Amino acid sequence: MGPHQTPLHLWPASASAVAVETDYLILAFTVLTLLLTVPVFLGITYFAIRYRDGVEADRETSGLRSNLIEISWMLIPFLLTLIFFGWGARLFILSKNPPADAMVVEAIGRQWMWKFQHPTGQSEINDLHLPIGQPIRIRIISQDVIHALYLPALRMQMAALPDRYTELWFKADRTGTYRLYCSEYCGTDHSVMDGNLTLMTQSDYQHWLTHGGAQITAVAAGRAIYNAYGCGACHDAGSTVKAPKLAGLYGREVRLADGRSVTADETYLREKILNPNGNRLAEGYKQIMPSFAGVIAADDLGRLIDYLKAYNQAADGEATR
Amino acid sequence: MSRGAEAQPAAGVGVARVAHFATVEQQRHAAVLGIWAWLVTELLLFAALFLVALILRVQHPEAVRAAALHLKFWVGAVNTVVLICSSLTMSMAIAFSRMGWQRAMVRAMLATAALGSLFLVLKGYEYYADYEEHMMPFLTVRPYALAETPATRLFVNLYYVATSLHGLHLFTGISILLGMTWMAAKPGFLSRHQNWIEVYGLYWHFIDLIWILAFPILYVVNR
Amino acid sequence: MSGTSAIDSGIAEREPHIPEPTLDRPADYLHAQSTLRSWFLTTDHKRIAILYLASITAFFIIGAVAAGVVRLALVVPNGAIMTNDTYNKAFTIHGVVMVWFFLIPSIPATFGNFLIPLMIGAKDLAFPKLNLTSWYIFMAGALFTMVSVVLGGVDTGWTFYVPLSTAFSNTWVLPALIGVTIVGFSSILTGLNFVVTIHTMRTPGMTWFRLPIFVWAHYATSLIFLLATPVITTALILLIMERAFHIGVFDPAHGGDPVLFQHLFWFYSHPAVYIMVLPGMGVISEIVPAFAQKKLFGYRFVAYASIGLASVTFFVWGHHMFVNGQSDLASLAFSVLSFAVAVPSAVKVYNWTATIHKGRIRLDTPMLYAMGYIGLFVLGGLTGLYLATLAINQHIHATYFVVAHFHYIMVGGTVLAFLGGLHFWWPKFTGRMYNEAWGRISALFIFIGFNVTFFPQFILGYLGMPRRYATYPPEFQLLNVLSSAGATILAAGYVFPMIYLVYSLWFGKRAPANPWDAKGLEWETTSPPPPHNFLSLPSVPPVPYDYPIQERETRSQHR
Amino acid sequence: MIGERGPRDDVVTPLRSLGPEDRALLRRHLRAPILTFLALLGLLAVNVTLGATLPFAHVWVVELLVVTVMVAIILLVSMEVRREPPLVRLFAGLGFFWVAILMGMTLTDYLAR
Repeated sequence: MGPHQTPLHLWPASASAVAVETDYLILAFTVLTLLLTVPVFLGITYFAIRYRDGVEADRETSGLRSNLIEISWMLIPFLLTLIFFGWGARLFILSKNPPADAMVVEAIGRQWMWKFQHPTGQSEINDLHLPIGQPIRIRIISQDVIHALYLPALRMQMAALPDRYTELWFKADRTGTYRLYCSEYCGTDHSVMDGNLTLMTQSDYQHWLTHGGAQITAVAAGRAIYNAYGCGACHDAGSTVKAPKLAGLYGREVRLADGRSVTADETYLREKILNPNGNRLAEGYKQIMPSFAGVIAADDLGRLIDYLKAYNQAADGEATR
Repeated sequence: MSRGAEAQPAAGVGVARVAHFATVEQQRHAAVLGIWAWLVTELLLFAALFLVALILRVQHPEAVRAAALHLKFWVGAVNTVVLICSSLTMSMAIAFSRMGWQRAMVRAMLATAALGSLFLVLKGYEYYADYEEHMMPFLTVRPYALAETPATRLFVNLYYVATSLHGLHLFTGISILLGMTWMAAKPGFLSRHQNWIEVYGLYWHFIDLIWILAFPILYVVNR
Repeated sequence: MSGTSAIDSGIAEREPHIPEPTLDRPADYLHAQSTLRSWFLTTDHKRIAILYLASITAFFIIGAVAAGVVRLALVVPNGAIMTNDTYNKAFTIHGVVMVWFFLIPSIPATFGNFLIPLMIGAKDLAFPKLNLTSWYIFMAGALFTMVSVVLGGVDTGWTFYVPLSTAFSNTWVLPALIGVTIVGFSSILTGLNFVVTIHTMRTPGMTWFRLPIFVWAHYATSLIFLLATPVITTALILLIMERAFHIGVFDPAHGGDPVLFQHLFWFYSHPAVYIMVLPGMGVISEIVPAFAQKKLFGYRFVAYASIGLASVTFFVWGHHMFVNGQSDLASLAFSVLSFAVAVPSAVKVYNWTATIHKGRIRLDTPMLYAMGYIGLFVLGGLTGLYLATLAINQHIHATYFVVAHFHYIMVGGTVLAFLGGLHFWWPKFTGRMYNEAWGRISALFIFIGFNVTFFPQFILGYLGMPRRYATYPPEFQLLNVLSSAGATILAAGYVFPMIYLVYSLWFGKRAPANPWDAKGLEWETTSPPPPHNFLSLPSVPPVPYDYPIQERETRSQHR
Repeated sequence: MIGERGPRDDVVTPLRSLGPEDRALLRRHLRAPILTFLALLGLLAVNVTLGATLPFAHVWVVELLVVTVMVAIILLVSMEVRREPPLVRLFAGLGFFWVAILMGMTLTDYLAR
């Protein structure tokens, strides 16, 4: 989580030329804002003191042609701000026309996680690893409600709609780890639908794709699925629901309600998720868990089991986050 | 404000002033302006529904056509005729009220209410026929005839929302009209409240106008 | 609903029985009758205004408590204080109650109701019974929404975006939606009453260009009530049908388009911002000349600007949807049109400033609020232009920048104007003076507290903190704690007036008819006014804002 | 109370027993509503025929034009907008203008996606 831990920072990190230009745009706009407002603020304060009741002052008004004044303070600020419309529109149009050679990454939003798929087939949950120096197009869709993929370091966001694809594209030029968020309110766990955007050099990215990187994140991905499906609400140590705690479960002997005992292996876990109330109920528990057959996708189930295999008491899930 | 063909209202026809108005003219003016302001909001209320119909047509042209072909075109057409007739009787009621022919006015009002009720009866028949033909996709317990083209659901459901909202307006209108007819049958009504008839007439004509728009937008142009 | 709603029944032909005014002290509207029935069945616009004032104060307290819960939750980044669900319900209740049950009726239904007939020299609004009906409709809508809160709350946000609100939320969305739909009719009927009243009920001599800007602003607001509200009524009806019967029009699962709901929603909800802002501008346009003892600068331009704002605001709603999947053409069009809002807004602000120039300034409580208003409204307005700039919007849309921006408009604008107006007209409403020292102190608390609360949110937003986040990355904690600390100052600033204003009702000094030497027909009658407003027909001065100090040119025009 | 009644209040008269003055009055008052009624029925017949036969592609354009004329007749004649003062005309026009804003601005999105 390294780069974020400073207690107070006042300007967001930027990782692309467009982000830098957006910053210039807002800075220039702020200068104009100050030019338009500071005279008003100072004027109001000064007049309120200079012309306050009981103070001798020249109150004879100048009799300037008021229509001219009115029209000038109507139009001058407006025309000045229109410059910024033009500038903003130029950047906007740029952001809507990705170059033909852009690398396409798929993003799928669902309550409450992001799933990203690289063109080479690898996928990751909530976190996204991408190369710099290469235009990247993210094709975004949602499986349920409206979400929005927000990449502050690139000054970009775009809604994830349930019925059609949307896109955003960028060309990052600085490596580092940045935040990514869901920025369209999407229900209970909206605020945990976030992750890290890691920008890396082309060679690091290739290395990450082919080597360990994907493996490490498989567990993190499983953790995200564990959270997304709300498993922890019943199965975490702190839960008030009477359900078996899952930390360190993998590989242990489990006594079943009918007196048998089995080893909690991969098959057992898979069976318990898809058909929890079959004939393998654990001793001392009731049949209250809903079936996840048809609810959880096959690849997600695989990741979830991978996570449960790595989930032990000591780590308690947090280390993988 | 002078309304109607007669520059001078007939004898015994007029409006009694309510305390907080300075003049009768002011009071009449306020009533007419008030009903028009209300009708403007009604127009926008239905316009939003028509906009949704338009967007559905843009996004799912084939499904909307398939759904529109299942609407009871001829019932809709007859109902339009019924409402145009009721507009005539309402216009006649207004004319009689200006002439001071109170009994004729009451009869024209009753005819208007009857025609409005006939519209609702025909509408009810139409809904019943739709039900028989499995054209009620919002009923989860009943299979839907066009289930193989899911987007047709949207248009058919919108048709129910739009027509029932219009029907609700008509029902409210008939209730008020009957209540007013009951009062208007009493002696002296026209000398105190002649403008009620005028104001109410605007509302009635406007419900007609909404149907004149709704019939083609829902039934005709999507065929 | 009904065609005859525009007519009052003939039963009102009889004057209600009112005690004869005695020579030394005429019976005012507060004391004319005192039974509960005389309050709840009153058709006196002044009493109805007081009914509204009491109800919206109650809703303000509910909304403020919800805001307190939100700020409390955000003191820590990891959501340790409350669950995400509680947090989501708290900000939803805050939004729904504040927008629909406080901000939209706030100034129009209270001050507008009370003052428009007084300012135009009328005995009442055109349709007094309709006015009372509006209040009952308002309360019925509020009841539905409160039912949903009591049953367990709503978690969709006040925007009710589909398909979250229709197919996914498991909370009490339906009663909340029904409540909000009902309240819309109250707005429509109030707006209708105002439009008709301003057109038809002006006393002889009260021409359009002798009307106070307050009346112009309310006229413009009423047009928005009439032209925008029915569209959201339809949108909400479709939403209710969607949630109850799954009609599918907005539901992507059936081929519907969720963005269409956003169009219909913002067609109303952007103009609704001007329902909140314009009446506030009207209030400020009364306070500033009174406490500068100077004619409002550029009267006609300010009047036209009100109508201009009310019209332009209907062309800009798409700037809420730049990153929500609308077409690029629509985004470009809505963006450039949004910049046009700057024109009438600038007219107002510069004219207020010019009014203060060379006036005879008294810094009493209402004037402090007015000056605070101008500053905060300017900041809120200009940051709105940032959001209308396409490239900037792609970054700060749906972040705390937006939250800060619209709080500068709605709290810095509407609430400050509301409090300023409340202090300005309190003597007229109640016949009592409040404690001036406490008034100034709480105005200062509110101004400081507000800025400490909301300025950090501009920075948070630009840093990229999304709004509606129950938990947030730890690097944002410092600014969030600062914001929550400011909220406590702000809360104190709200509590003081509630205490000293209520205290003044019994122990305050009796107010004269015109404690501020202000101009306008409402100051020509007694404080509080008699039941039918004026004991004798008021005469209308030849120019509005007929204060001692006038611009030389305008004065010569009228000689 | 009798004095307050309209002149023909208590007369139930078949049409033919009306005097010539009354007939003239009736004709003057009812000419516009009846002509409107006939015009609306005629236009509706056109639209229903077009809708039932679908004689050519894009017939909806013609149908909408016919509807526009019908709406205009109701507004101007039945609702007497043509006789109203400018303010009422403005209100009536305002509503339709705002519908145009709603539709037009929304279509900038849908037709350009």
